[in-house]
Amino acid sequence: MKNFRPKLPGFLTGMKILLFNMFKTLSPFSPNPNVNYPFEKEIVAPRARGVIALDQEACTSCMLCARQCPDWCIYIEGHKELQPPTKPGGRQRSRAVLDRFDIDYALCMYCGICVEVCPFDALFWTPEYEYSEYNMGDMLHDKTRLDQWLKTVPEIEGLES
Amino acid sequence: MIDGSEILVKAGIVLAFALNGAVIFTILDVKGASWMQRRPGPLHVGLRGFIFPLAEIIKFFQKEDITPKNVDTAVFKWAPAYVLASVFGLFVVVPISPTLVGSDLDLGVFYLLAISSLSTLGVLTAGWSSANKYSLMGGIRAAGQLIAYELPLILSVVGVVIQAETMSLVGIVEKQIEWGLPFAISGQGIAFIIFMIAATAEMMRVPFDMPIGESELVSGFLTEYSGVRFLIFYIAEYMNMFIMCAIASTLFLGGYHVPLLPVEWVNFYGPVVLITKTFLLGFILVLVRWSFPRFREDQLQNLAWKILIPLSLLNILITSIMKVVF
Amino acid sequence: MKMNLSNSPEFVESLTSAFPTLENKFDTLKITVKSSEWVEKVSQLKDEFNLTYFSWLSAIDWENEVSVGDPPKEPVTSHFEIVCCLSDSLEGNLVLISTDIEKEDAKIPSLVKVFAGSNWHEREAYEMFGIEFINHPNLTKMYLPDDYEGNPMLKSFELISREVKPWPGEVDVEGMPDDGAEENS
Amino acid sequence: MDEILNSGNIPYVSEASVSVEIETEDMTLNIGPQHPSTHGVLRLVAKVDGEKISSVEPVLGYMHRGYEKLAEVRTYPQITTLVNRIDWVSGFANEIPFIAATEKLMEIEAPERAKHIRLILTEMARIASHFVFNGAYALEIGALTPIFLAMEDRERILDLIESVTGGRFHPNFNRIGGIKPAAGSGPTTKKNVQDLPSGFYQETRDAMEKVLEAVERMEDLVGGNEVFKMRTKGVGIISKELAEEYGVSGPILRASGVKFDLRTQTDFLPYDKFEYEIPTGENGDCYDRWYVRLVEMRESAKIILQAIDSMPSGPLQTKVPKVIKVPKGQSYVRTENPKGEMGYYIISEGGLGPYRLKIRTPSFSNISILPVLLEGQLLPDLIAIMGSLDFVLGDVDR
Repeated sequence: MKNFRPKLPGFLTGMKILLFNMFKTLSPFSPNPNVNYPFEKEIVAPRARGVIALDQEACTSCMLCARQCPDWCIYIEGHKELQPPTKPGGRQRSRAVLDRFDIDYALCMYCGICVEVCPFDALFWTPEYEYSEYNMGDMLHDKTRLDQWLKTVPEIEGLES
Repeated sequence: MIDGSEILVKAGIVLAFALNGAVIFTILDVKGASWMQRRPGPLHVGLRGFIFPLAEIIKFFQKEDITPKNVDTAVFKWAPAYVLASVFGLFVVVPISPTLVGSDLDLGVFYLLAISSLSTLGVLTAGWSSANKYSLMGGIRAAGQLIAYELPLILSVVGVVIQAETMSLVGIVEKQIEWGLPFAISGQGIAFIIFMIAATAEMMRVPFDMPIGESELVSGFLTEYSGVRFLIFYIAEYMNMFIMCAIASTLFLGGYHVPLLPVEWVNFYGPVVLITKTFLLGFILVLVRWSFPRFREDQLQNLAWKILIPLSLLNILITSIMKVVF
Repeated sequence: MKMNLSNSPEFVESLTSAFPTLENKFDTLKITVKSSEWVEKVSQLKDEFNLTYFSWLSAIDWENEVSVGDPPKEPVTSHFEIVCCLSDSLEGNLVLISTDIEKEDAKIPSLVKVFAGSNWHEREAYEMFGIEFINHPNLTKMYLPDDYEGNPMLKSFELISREVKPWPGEVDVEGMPDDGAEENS
Repeated sequence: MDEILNSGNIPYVSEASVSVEIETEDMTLNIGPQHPSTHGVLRLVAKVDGEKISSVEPVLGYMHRGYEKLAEVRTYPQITTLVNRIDWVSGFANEIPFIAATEKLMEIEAPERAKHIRLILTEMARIASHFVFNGAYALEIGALTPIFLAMEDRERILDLIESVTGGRFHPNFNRIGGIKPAAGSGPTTKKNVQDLPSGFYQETRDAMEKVLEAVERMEDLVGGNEVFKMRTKGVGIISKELAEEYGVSGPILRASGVKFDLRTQTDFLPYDKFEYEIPTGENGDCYDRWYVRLVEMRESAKIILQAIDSMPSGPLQTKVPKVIKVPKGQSYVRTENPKGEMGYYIISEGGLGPYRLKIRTPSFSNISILPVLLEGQLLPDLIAIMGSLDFVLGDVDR
């Protein structure tokens, strides 16, 4: 059908496209490509790398993520503590307890090396993206704040064949 | 003896009519553009964004009006005034209905074309005086373009004047009522197209917006202006668009008359008809603005001198021959 | 799509005959030539082997004591190695040609006569390594501000930001609080 | 109408010259770092005689981040995350040559499925990058609408990339030896395999249909317009010899008539399994460069559709040691980045990171012809020619 239509001069086809666009935007049936941000929120892909969540119990402060981070933006301090023996009469075992675990999101480039390298499942990605601050200092999230992000971690979704 | 109050009242009406026209055409341009580009356009101002020109006017009033240091201050400060004056002057003559007109000069068309060439002066002085290489280039480009497109503008109107045998705008519309058909259909079709192209060039709208070519000259002669002076340029641009569409519909599309409607009530439906015609032309200009790229200035000059002027001369020739024959 | 893999065998033979020093490891052809015949060898490659496409030119700073990254495996005499990559824009054969110059007053004739495109690449090498290119049209700084002294890509040029900020990985988990029995009050 | 318009206008040198030779001195015009159409922070010091440019001297370095120095203090996995920030418009396509060079040095090969996924994401990056070019180039010539339509279509492609890799611009999805196998290396995250999410095939097919529609609409809206043709035909002609001598690559070289596409050379991506044709232009002017990129978008969409149908199953990454040490050796690999030929020359001494990494970026050589090309052009032509070279400053300054 396309080549049947007499070829309109170039600029008229351009105007025709614009006119159809205008009716498409005004008609309530066609999907609206824009998201009216402050009022409607965009649904982000579950795998989106928004922010890193920390599970404090799982973290044994093994410092792997701090060493692998290319931007040097993870700061960890921990100390060892004696644990009550698991079996009665067993030896008291020492366990490393986390004092400080800060991620400086002003430096972080969201590459995800720390989440991949962590052998104890302490770090997860969450598609949360609304944590901007007015001054750069607040971009340093301490471990309690990172723990709050844990609630927004999406569960593992289905995969293609 | 003309008493002062009548003039004041008329000036007030013309001012209100012009400002409203500019505001409505800003809405048409910006909202129309956003719908054409699949986006909602200004939304949060009020009434779903339709009173945003009001917000702009207030915004520009509270903005600081900077006059850069080594600028030729006197000329720099008065440049917007020339452009606004030239556009205001045009409103006097356009008839909304046979009685509702600023003053029905019998040299109407001659007055129109004389006043409209004053804006070239304003644009050139703005570009020249704001001591910035980009505005200088914008100003000189504007001068070249506006002068080049004065000629086709005038020559295309000469055809209409010959056919209507009068220069007064009300007379031209009466002639079209008498002929039954607006001039654009009866004989002046080419002149209408030439007039519209030349008017777009006068308004420096997109296919001809070399002087404010944002991607090259940042914003041409407007670069150094801010605050109220930029607002004056901004409103003058849209007022110019409104009045050019009004003149085009008066000269070519039958002014305040539609062929089928009875002539007696012309005083009542006259303004509505003229406004709708102006809106139609305005919408076409908006459509053209958002679908065309920009001419290079030597192509622009070629278009004016090598195509539009010969065509309009040809049109005058044909009209005068037809005048003699009928 | 027909796959015409680069460096077809007969091209490699014709190269090895002309350039004995050719090595073909990790399917990258690399020829090393003496620095005296640098321009002449490059133009020979351009004319005889139809390698008319100038891909890039850069330099490598071979150094033993290194203030950035880790030093080379076996000790190496400290010198500059200039590498130029040429290719042919139809079959896609790709050849690296390199030469060594000593570091003190590093001088090498410029290739601008043979390939006009090498102008910017040589300016970059001049700025980053301090290598002098003889009769180069305008050998000036390209990236760095004019008053910047020192050549950043030299191995001796250390990264200050890394000295100023301590490495977060340094900190280790402190020992048990009651290592010594006496202070667990 | 075109011939009358252009009759007085010699194709590439405009004829608007002053007849009587008044002794005028050139004005130096700084098309400075902050300028609406220099694609980032490039500064051109142009000597301008009225509107005609007598000489142009680009000043670079406003975006120099020192990638080659950074690479010397980083390990190989860290460089893969760093490297897609060079040409941020086509994020995924930058990682491929570096990963291929490392895999060649370590003599390992990515599994079939990983190669297919890499190919699909590279072609998506190409479509996204060409969409940005299409919209931005029309904006520079003066048409204000195509940029919005291009951005809207590009949004679908970026959502697809985000649903697979997690990042829109910087996917970080390539690992040495394949693609990112799992979300982490802990007991539970190891099971969270990062294969393609469910429903990906159907979404991609719909997106590719929309891309083909968008390409056709862009051709009518932008290419069909007579004013666009007048502004770009015969402007900024790059001859074959000039292009080859300056190392110009990619769509610009093909627009000058050289039928050379690096995709036929890449043996580590399965391009040989798919049917696609390589568009070339005749006389290498701005219009041909615009047209070649438009057709390339259509070809990429076709490749993706074929790749989706013939997607093999299998592992995502081969056996790779936990700490990656690359044996001593040198290797140079180049691939067809949307902007041209992008290559990495890795000189490794067997350490954790490379001893020296040379990054060959397409835009650096592409704009090295600007001083030669812009002699005697008009100012609006300078903007049109620079726009048609489609460069990104991150690529130029590294």
